[in-house]
Amino acid sequence: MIPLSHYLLVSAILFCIGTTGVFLRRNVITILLSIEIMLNAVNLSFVAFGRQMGTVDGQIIVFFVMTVAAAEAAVGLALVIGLFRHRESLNPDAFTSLKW
Amino acid sequence: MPETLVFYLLSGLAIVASALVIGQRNPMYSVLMLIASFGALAGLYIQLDAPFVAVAQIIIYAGAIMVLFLFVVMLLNAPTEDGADWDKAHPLQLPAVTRLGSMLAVLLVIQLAWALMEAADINGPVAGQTGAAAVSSVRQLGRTLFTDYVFAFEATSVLILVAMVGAVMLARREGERS
Amino acid sequence: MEIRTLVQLGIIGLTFFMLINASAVLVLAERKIMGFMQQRFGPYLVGPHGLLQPLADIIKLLMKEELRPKGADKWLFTLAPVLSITAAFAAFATVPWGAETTFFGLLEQPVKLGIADLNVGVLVVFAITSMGVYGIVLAGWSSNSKYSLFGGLRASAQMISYELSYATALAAVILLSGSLSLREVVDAQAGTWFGFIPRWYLFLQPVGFLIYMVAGVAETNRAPFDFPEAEQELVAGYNTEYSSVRFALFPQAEYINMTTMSAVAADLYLGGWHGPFLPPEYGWIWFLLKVGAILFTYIWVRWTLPRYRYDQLMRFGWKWLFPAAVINLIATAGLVLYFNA
Amino acid sequence: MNRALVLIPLFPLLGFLVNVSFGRRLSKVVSGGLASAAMVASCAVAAMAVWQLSGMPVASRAIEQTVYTWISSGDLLIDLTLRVDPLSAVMILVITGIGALIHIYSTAYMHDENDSEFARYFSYLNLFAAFMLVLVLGASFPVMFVGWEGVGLCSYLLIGFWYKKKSATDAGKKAFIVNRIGDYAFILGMLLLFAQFGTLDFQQLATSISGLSPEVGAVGVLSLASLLLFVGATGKSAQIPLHVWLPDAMEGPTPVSALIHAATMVTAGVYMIGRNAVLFSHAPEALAVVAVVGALTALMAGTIGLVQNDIKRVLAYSTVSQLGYMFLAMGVGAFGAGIFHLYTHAFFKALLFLGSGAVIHALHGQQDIRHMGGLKRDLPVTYWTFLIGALAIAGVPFLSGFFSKDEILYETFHQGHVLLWVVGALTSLLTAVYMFRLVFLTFHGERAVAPAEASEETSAHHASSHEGSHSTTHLHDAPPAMAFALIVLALGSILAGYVGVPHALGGHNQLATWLAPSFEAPGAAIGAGAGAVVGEAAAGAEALELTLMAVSSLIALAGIGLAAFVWLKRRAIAQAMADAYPGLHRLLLNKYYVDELYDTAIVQPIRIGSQEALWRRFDVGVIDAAVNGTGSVVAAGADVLRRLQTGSVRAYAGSMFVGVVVVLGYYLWR
Repeated sequence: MIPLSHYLLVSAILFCIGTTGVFLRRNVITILLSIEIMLNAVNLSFVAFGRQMGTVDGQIIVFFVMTVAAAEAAVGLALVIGLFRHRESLNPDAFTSLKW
Repeated sequence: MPETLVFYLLSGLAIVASALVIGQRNPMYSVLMLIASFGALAGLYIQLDAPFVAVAQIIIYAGAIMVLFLFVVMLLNAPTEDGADWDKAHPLQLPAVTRLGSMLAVLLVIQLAWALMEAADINGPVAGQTGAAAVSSVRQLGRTLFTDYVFAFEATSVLILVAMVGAVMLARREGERS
Repeated sequence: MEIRTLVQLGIIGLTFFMLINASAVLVLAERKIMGFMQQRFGPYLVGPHGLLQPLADIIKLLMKEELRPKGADKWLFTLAPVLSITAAFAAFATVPWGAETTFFGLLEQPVKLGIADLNVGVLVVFAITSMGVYGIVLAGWSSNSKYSLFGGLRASAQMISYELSYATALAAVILLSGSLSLREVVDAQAGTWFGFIPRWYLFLQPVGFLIYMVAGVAETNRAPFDFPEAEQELVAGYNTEYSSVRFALFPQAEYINMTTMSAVAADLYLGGWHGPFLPPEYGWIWFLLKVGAILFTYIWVRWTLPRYRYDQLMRFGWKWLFPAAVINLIATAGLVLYFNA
Repeated sequence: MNRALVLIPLFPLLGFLVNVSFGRRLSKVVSGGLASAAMVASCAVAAMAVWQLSGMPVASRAIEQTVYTWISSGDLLIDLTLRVDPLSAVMILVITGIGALIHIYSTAYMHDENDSEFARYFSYLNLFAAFMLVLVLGASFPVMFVGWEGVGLCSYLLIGFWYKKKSATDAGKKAFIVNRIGDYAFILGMLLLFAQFGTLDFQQLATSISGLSPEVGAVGVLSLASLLLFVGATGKSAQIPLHVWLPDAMEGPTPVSALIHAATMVTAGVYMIGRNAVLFSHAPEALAVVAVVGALTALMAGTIGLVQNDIKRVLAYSTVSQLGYMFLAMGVGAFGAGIFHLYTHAFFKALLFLGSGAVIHALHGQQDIRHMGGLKRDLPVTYWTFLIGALAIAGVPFLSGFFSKDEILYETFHQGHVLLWVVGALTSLLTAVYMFRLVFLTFHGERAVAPAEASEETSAHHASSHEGSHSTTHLHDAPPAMAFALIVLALGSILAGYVGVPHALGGHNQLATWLAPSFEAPGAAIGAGAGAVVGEAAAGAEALELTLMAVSSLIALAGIGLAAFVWLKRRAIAQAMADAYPGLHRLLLNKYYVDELYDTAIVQPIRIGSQEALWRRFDVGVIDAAVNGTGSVVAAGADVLRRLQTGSVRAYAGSMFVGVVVVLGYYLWR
């Protein structure tokens, strides 16, 4: 049998990967993807914990996370398209005009 | 034993795929790798007696969200990101900043590891106390979702609606009507 | 290795074999029917009445040279057809096509005709079919040609748009049967009303069935929704640049998808293998008949209706089909609530 | 029936809702008809209710309906309860009956308004009726207070109906503010009673009060409460010192003056005192105050009425003085008599107002009686009905006014308040005089067309937005709808009195006996209280009563004769008298300078105080400064903080990252 700790470890690793991606990549789309990775890492630990406690709550939280992810993807991608129309680039550092 | 083997295979696949998502510059490949990682995660969910979540993972993430990403990547004809020379001057590229960042990253990893150490009774088998039936029944899932979490559910629906409208408004060109 | 496992393997092999043949048969059938609808014979040279035509086609395709355009993405260009055919086959995995049988006492425990029986079977079918789009999209993108690219774009948008209506129609049926397992859905349709009307969900879900069919046509990229490969606009859409075996895989995947769609429709709406006059052991005959009828409808529709414009497709999908599906779902839920309470 | 009680106020309310929501789109016929229909319907229901009530045993004559629990907090539990007892029975009949008539009249009178104005008018009118009915049906102070405030609101809205006319809006505001003063006292009295007795339901109050001994010669809680309530009554019923709003209220459309400012609303105060008869009769000192104030008001208003020249103002002052009469009756403990007069007065005063309305309508807004005269020929219906009204109010024998007024005077005398009786008699003389001055100046003699009439007319014309191009020579009499109302009311003012024929004239004064239980604590022995004094004492005092009747009839006739002599024969005399006593004349003409007094004593100080101290100093100096200060502080802070917004997504992400690390670290270190 696989102990809970293994699942948590996997989820932790995935989360770190996602975080790294957010910081290292210079492409908005990839950054969004990295955020998806982080979300999924969290989902995994939710499901694992839920299984551990024998309740379905964990899975339900996962559904909510998925919904939020879907919304986030829709808006985020719409933003990406809009940005790409203005500056012919996807580099987040190209969109720094919104400051003091 | 097969179960453990499957677990290691799937989690390995998930980790490698995720690493590749951020490991190369072509967003197309990133998307595909992410899909692969999602597939592996779905497998893990099945191992955790959550078949419904697994299927939802495939349908929603792989089937819808990722297609959306793919669509956008193709629509913008995915320029592979411009090289590092662009932002030599960027403040975030200053050595001090990068050093601080890497230090923080190491710190986070340590903290996560520590947290895993701290957490109690996580070394027992995950499917220990309760039978699979308790968590795998879709009926049970639905009942809980529509009783205990009904408010959250409704709120989420509103969220979706808002997101939809927002996406439509954002994505259409200026001066374009309907 | 006891006999039961052997039988199971046999069933799997049989299903696989049937699916492969289905594509071949459908090619022929399509051409024949098209011929008749256009006042001509269709293929009739190869074999009696041109029955061996599919064979000839396959041989021809295998003999062709494999081309890969310059600047195409090596891996994805190869991966794409494999993906689509795999998805096509995998989708059928949870579709039951016959009642439980002991093969006339050959087994002491009855086996279920069908590969796997998951308690979320419907969703699995849905999930895997929704994966099918990747093959097309990747083919479109990887072959580095504007026609293919547009084909892929259209495919992805079309898929996302019509999956909604498709899933919503499914949900209504699931509400009625109260189960996500296809086999239970089918068994819920056994028997008749008043002794002569079969208890098919077709009669409880006429709107749902229509929506399912339309969405199914769109999902399988068949005319009048065959935008990814609209000959008149994009040379051949996503598979413009393909040739030989890789090319062959796409139409095959398309035909298998059709078959899966029809099989699921037969299970969900037409009572699967339940039907009069035949003992349950022979229920699969009913199943084949129903699937055949639906497939015929597919082909019929294709050669009857002209192709829409793309904006019309989107407007129809979002402004008519999806609302209709949602209303249908709500109405069904209300009725179920009313009659169960 | 006790289920359908709520319908009585509900019908007009529905009418209001419909008219206020869709009135803009409805044609005049529909909206007006709807409103009138609502009133008729509720009138029918009221009649049924009263019929059922009369069938009940005398001891327990009350129909109750608890609509729902309105307020429930701590030991304060207020149900929205409606109750019909003999007293409120009379009231609802008067309100719905006369209200319906006036609605019908208005359909003709307001016909020159455009559709939306028309609908607005009727929606207000219906709303008023609804609130008035709530007022009289309410079984407890709070419910009554809702109606009390509601009718105040409606009267404000209707006085200022022609809101384009500044005088109208001013009058509306004046009415509202003056009423506020009274309402404030009313609330205080209400709370005092609640603090004392822990309940606000009328019956329970009456029961618990009747247990106490009357506060003779002492001013205790009961007297205090009574006085406070009475102040409220003076506000609503235009008694000294809060009478000033009623004459100005004549800026509103005439039917409104008839319904609200003569027949129903202004009598609310009288009704309220009758409703709390037990309370008041336990506070004789307060009662004395009531009586004196009533008498004084009657006299003062009568004197003012002598010299006014605006037809509606004369009627307004006569209303004030008649109300004074009612309060006089209440004050001497003759509650039955007071309500009786209220009831008859509703008829003939409504009649008079509608008549004057007909005149004004005929003259396209001309209201100055000096420019009238000789209308007898052109407006026969109006003339005769108006005449009947005048006779009735003057107290000519065997018309309704005669019975009620005489009962009051008799009661006053009989209770031993001779002085008050003298005042009352004097007032009735004045009443006769000014009423017939009005009649003669308006309808008899020659039509005195003022030189400036044309211009005046057009101005008044536009002000009251009357359409139509009638020549001043040919006038048209009241149109059918108006005539109908006039005639019905005329019959009413003749016959209404006969429900209260005193025993002295061989009648049985049914009204008094009918009302008696309402002035008792529930279950008390009938005939022990003020209301039934008539019934008992009459036997002994018939002789006295007859003589008094003779006297007052003589007074009335004398007044009419005097008026006839002066204004038919020798108009010069009036002028001569005015010149003889210019001071007195001016004093009366300016209504004893009460308005001016209030203005200098109260309004100006408040205005100056608030302008100088509150606005210039406090508002600008303190509040605005605080607000602006906050703003500038925030701005200054933002100037510093906004530097953090680099606009670089990854910088933001980095800050989040730092936050995560810190928080996680904190939880781990613990």
